[in-house]
Amino acid sequence: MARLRSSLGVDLNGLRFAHPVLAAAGCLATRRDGPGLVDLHRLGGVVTRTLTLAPSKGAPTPRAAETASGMVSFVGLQNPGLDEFVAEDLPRLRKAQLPVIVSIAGSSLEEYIRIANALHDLEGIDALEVYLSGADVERGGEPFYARPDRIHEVVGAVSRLSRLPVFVKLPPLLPDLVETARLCVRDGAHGFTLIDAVPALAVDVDRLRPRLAVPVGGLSGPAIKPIALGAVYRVARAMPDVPIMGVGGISTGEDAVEFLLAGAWAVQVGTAMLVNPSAPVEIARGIQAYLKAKGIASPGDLRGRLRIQGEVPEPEVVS
Amino acid sequence: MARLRSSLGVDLNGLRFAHPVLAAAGCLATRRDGPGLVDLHRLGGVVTRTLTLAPSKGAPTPRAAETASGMVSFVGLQNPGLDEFVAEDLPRLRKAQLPVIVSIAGSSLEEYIRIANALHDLEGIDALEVYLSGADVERGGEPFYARPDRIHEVVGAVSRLSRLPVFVKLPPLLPDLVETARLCVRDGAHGFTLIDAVPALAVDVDRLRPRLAVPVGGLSGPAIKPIALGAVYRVARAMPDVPIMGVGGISTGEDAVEFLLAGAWAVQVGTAMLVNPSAPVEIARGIQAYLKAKGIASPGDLRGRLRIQGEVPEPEVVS
Amino acid sequence: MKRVRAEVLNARNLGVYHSITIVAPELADRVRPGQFLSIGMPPERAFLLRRHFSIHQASRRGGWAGTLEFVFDPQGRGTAWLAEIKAHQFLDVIGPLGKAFAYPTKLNTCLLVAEGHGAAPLYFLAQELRARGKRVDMVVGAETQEHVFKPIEGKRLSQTIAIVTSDGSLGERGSVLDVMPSMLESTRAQVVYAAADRSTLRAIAELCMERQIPSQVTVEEPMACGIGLCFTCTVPLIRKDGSGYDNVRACTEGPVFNPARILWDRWLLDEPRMAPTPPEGFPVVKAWPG
Amino acid sequence: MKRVRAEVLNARNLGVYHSITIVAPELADRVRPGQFLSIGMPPERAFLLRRHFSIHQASRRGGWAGTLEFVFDPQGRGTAWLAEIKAHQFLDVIGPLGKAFAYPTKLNTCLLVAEGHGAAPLYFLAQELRARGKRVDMVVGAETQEHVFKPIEGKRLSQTIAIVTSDGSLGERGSVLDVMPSMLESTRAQVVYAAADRSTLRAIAELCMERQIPSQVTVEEPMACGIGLCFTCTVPLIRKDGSGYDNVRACTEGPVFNPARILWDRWLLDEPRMAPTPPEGFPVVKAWPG
Ligand SMILES: Cc1cc2nc3c(=O)[nH]c(=O)nc-3n(C[C@H](O)[C@H](O)[C@H](O)COP(=O)(O)OP(=O)(O)OC[C@H]3O[C@@H](n4cnc5c(N)ncnc54)[C@H](O)[C@@H]3O)c2cc1C
Ligand SMILES: Cc1cc2nc3c(=O)[nH]c(=O)nc-3n(C[C@H](O)[C@H](O)[C@H](O)COP(=O)(O)OP(=O)(O)OC[C@H]3O[C@@H](n4cnc5c(N)ncnc54)[C@H](O)[C@@H]3O)c2cc1C
Ligand SMILES: Cc1cc2nc3c(=O)[nH]c(=O)nc-3n(C[C@H](O)[C@H](O)[C@H](O)COP(=O)(O)O)c2cc1C
Ligand SMILES: Cc1cc2nc3c(=O)[nH]c(=O)nc-3n(C[C@H](O)[C@H](O)[C@H](O)COP(=O)(O)O)c2cc1C
Ligand code: FES
Ligand code: FES
Repeated sequence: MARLRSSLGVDLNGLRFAHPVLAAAGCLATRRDGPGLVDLHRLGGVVTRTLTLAPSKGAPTPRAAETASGMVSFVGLQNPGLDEFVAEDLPRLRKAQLPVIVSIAGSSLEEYIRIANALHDLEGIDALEVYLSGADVERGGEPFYARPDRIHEVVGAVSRLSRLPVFVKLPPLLPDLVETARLCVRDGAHGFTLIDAVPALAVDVDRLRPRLAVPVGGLSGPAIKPIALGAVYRVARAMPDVPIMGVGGISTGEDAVEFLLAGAWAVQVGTAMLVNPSAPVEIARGIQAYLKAKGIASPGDLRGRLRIQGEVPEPEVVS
Repeated sequence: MARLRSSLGVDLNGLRFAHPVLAAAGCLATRRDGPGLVDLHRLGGVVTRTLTLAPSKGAPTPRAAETASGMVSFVGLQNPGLDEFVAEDLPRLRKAQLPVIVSIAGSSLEEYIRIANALHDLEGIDALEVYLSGADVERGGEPFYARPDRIHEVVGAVSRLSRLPVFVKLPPLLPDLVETARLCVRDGAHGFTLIDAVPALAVDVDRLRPRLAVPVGGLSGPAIKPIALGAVYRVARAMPDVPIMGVGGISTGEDAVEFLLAGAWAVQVGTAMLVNPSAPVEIARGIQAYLKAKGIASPGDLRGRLRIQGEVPEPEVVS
Repeated sequence: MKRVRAEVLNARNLGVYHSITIVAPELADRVRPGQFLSIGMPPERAFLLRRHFSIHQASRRGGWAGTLEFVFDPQGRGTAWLAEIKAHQFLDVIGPLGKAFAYPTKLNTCLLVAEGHGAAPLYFLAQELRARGKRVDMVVGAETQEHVFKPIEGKRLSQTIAIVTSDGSLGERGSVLDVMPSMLESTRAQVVYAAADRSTLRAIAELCMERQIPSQVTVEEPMACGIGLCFTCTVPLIRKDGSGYDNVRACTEGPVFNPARILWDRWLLDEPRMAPTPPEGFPVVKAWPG
Repeated sequence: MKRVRAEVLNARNLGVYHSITIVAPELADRVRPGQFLSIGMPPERAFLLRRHFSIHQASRRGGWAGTLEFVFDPQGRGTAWLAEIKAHQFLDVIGPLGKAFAYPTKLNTCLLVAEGHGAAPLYFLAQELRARGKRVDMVVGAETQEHVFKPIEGKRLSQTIAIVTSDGSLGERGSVLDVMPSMLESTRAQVVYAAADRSTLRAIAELCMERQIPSQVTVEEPMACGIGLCFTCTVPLIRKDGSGYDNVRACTEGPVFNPARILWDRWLLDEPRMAPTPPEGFPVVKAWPG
């Protein structure tokens, strides 16, 4: 893949990846018995399973159910907690010598601040990704993203105190997605990860029960690709200079190219990697093949290349 | 289907359907050369293509693109306008003697008021469905649903002046979906239609262009079923006595049963009908077969039957 | 319009094309050239929309009575699946769909212009025209020799035929547009029928309008339902009285249109080359020659 | 763990079950009973997650050397597709996955308890135990005679065998739980292995704990990836020191577990019958008998 890397490098305003295909949060174990068939060295980078201060056991099972061209899952942020992550997972990731983005979550503003603080001057962390879909105990358990002012508080606090570039991971569930994104940039966000899994339910009609132990989980996989593309497109058009990592249903090089054309600077792969551990490498190869075929120099050159049809004046005479 | 009807009737707090499967808005032409293979007489009811005061030519083509287990489409509310609808389509629908729900949209509060006014005392209309995904010219073209206060204004005005039951069609793109729904009920809404197609983009990587003439369209089909189920479930749990029509990816009787279990009082079918014109009838049959197998008397009895697993106390000793 | 579960009688390759013949007596009697079929995709697939194909043959008599044939070149997932279909399997078919080509009553010499698989519906039309005692000449174009659909049958069906390929591997090198003027002269065509790419159709339309030759074209606007429900397949059509235009459904009011009535600037918006220029007024369109 | 494109050597029906034998020399040498395979689904389908199956046979010698066999009863879409697979087609296979059954070193008499397709991995285990000079007895249960997996082979592999069916169509009427006590007595089993429904596994676990018989069970928690990436397949496992429990991945730390360490009340939450009752403290679990 050496040759591949040379032509596929991307630069997200200072954050560089050898190629634009990363592992999405929560879809690549970083435990000792970790990535299995996924070849860490050939990833553009890794976003960790979302990390919380204290270890979390996560949700009861079943945690996943298959749906049309996708899956609904709720793992409940099971993670080893800050200390064990720093002691065990991080060193292992550093050995792999690839960019590491740590996804962080808190159940209160203070927890976000404490975890960001604890991480911001550690070796081997290249960026933070702020997860906002978790329950906000200070607001009766509604997700942090439910209120712009709350997003503002969290993103502002984390960005101010961390020297690391901060990516905000937003769900598509915001009518004023673009406005919220603008807000985050004013608060110091370096960029965005679009999108998080989409809240969804699957029902077992035989047993008259939700398929998951925690009824409403997150929909991921090819089914949501057009939704993710829509979110990336809208934010990228509004803020072309702000790095966006596109994520949602990407399983082929063509899928990734769709995101890069829509305005993403890099992409993340989740569900596809669960089904095909070599998906990230195949996707990077696919991007390279596409660039070659189109005679385009680098992934970054795809950004803004999407030809939008102008508004169409109605012919005057039309009654 | 006579026998079928007898056991499948539903009552949405006064609005009755012979069976709970309706045609979704925009997916069943009511023109002269209309419903083609769809047997109007065997539908539980019809939601019309969304109606505007003036005739609308809709968007340029292409208007539809296939995606994984779904399609992205943007028709742009092409419709004959109020006058022609009343003169031509409505009489045709009345002949079919089935419940008619007219979907209405405006580009301003005033337009909503005028169209609701014009319709509210016409024969042969059983309910209104308020479409909120259209551009709000008084708010720089953002969708009406983008602001709770705007939803409040529109739904309040329409509900106050119309004697017809008013269903509000909401997109899933609301972080505070449940709160918004509560607001609508306070404003006089009779019930909800969940969900509208999900904003989405499809990209043609060969031609470096969006697949649709208007880039961001609406995702529909099986892909969005879990998202729609999630929305229905959340609103139904919060307001069990408010009628909900579930819509999104329903193509089989089992799909419909998932919605009824999640809290829907009836369902609407769109994309599946485009692919299989007899889908609504097959779905109604499927519901009947399920009820029979489970020994459940009527579709309404499925509501609230979903067994939710209680919150799980952590064993004390856990460190 | 009927929906049937039709058995595949025959499925074979024709060069780059695939041909599928189905047993559908309920449909075969009524179909006319220019109409199309809608084929359902199999369950459990990630692609769910029906696919649409013009009717190439309808056999009403003889051993093949009650059968219909359509022809396609594999493009994407749906046609890739169809290309694997074998005889005796069954297809979910809706048809006949759409408006057919109109036959001229008085006029006699017809020029049929086809690109690629467009020849499939036009060969069917040629037969019907000849059965009505019309003279048929043809222009058949394609990228390469392999893409020329049934050249022998083309020759059999036409008084004179001009075959052109982009690479010159069969007939003259060039496009159907290059040979059309000379063919119009040599055949003294009074009516033109065309099935080709949109941009080619537009050029043909303009050529015919210049020369005041009535013409009909069949279009392939993507269709989500094919049966008039969804309005995704519209074509901007100028009103007869020139008072404006309407977006009409290609699946129901088409796919055959009088090209003089198509508002090309608007319809071809999605063609990169075409800039959206609002036309200065609409021509009042003559009715189809009675 | 390796991923291979494996040719199907043989695909056949066994009563209600399907058996597929693949050529996978890279995997065959290392597999042990209790481990499983992950099979990729075909492209363009609406169902995309891999499916998982315990290994029933691994042939290391003879004409079938380098082959692996797995067995399944068609349930839904994925196994329906697999049931159509024919010899010489290729499958996307990952394996061997998960932890295998541990063999007792000192103890000698083993009772294997299987329900339905659970017999597939246990027959494999029986062979390996006998190869190590252990005595093997079996309890094999199923709904009906057709659901009893390879009864002849079961008899061949065991000193004594009790077959039970829910409808009594073969062997005694009842469940494996009805005959287990008498089999434990008659065989003086020192070790128990089980592959069955969760609720049956729980009952077996309790029986063995009462009688202080070390046991191992294999579980079928749904798995999104099967290779340790996603943490969707966890089972609540009590820590060895009794200090609490952890949700461990069945695909990586399992699917074989010491049932004494499974926190059943929590794991079986999704079983309608079971109420979630917090257990009062955890037993300190004896290590597997060395
Ligand atoms: C009225 C009509 C008649 C047609 N007759 C023929 C024919 O006789 N022979 C033939 O080869 N083709 C014909 N086509 C085009 C044919 O429908 C498409 O080639 C086919 O749908 C492509 O499907 P796919 O799965 O291979 O491609 P995909 O790329 O998988 O299709 C994705 C989606 O786009 C639509 N689509 C893709 N290409 C086209 C296209 N060119 N036109 C319309 N929709 C498209 C498909 O229907 C599907 O909904 C006709 C189309 C129409 C509308
Ligand atoms: C470690 C392990 C070993 C297994 N060994 C065998 C075996 O040897 N023989 C056999 O017949 N079955 C076995 N199973 C169960 C088998 O994986 C499921 O029956 C199969 O996945 C069902 O897929 P489907 O497409 O038929 O059903 P669908 O209902 O279409 O499956 C939908 C989703 O649910 C999952 N799922 C459904 N049922 C089960 C289940 N019982 N267990 C786990 N996941 C499930 C599927 O994997 C898929 O992701 C095993 C499962 C695991 C985890
Ligand atoms: C099993 C699973 C676990 C996930 N865990 C996390 C997580 O811990 N944090 C997070 O931000 N996103 C998490 N996600 C969401 C993914 O990062 C990604 O945003 C989403 O799955 C869409 O991408 P995909 O379609 O490629 O999977 C998870 C997704 C899956 C399927
Ligand atoms: C072609 C098409 C046109 C539609 N037009 C409308 C419309 O005019 N008004 C409306 O409220 N919803 C419209 N919808 C959305 C549907 O009513 C429905 O909410 C959505 O498609 C999800 O349901 P489905 O998955 O069954 O199609 C349209 C959907 C499609 C596919
Ligand atoms: S394709 Fe649906 S109306 Fe023409
Ligand atoms: S199934 Fe993904 S970790 Fe076990």
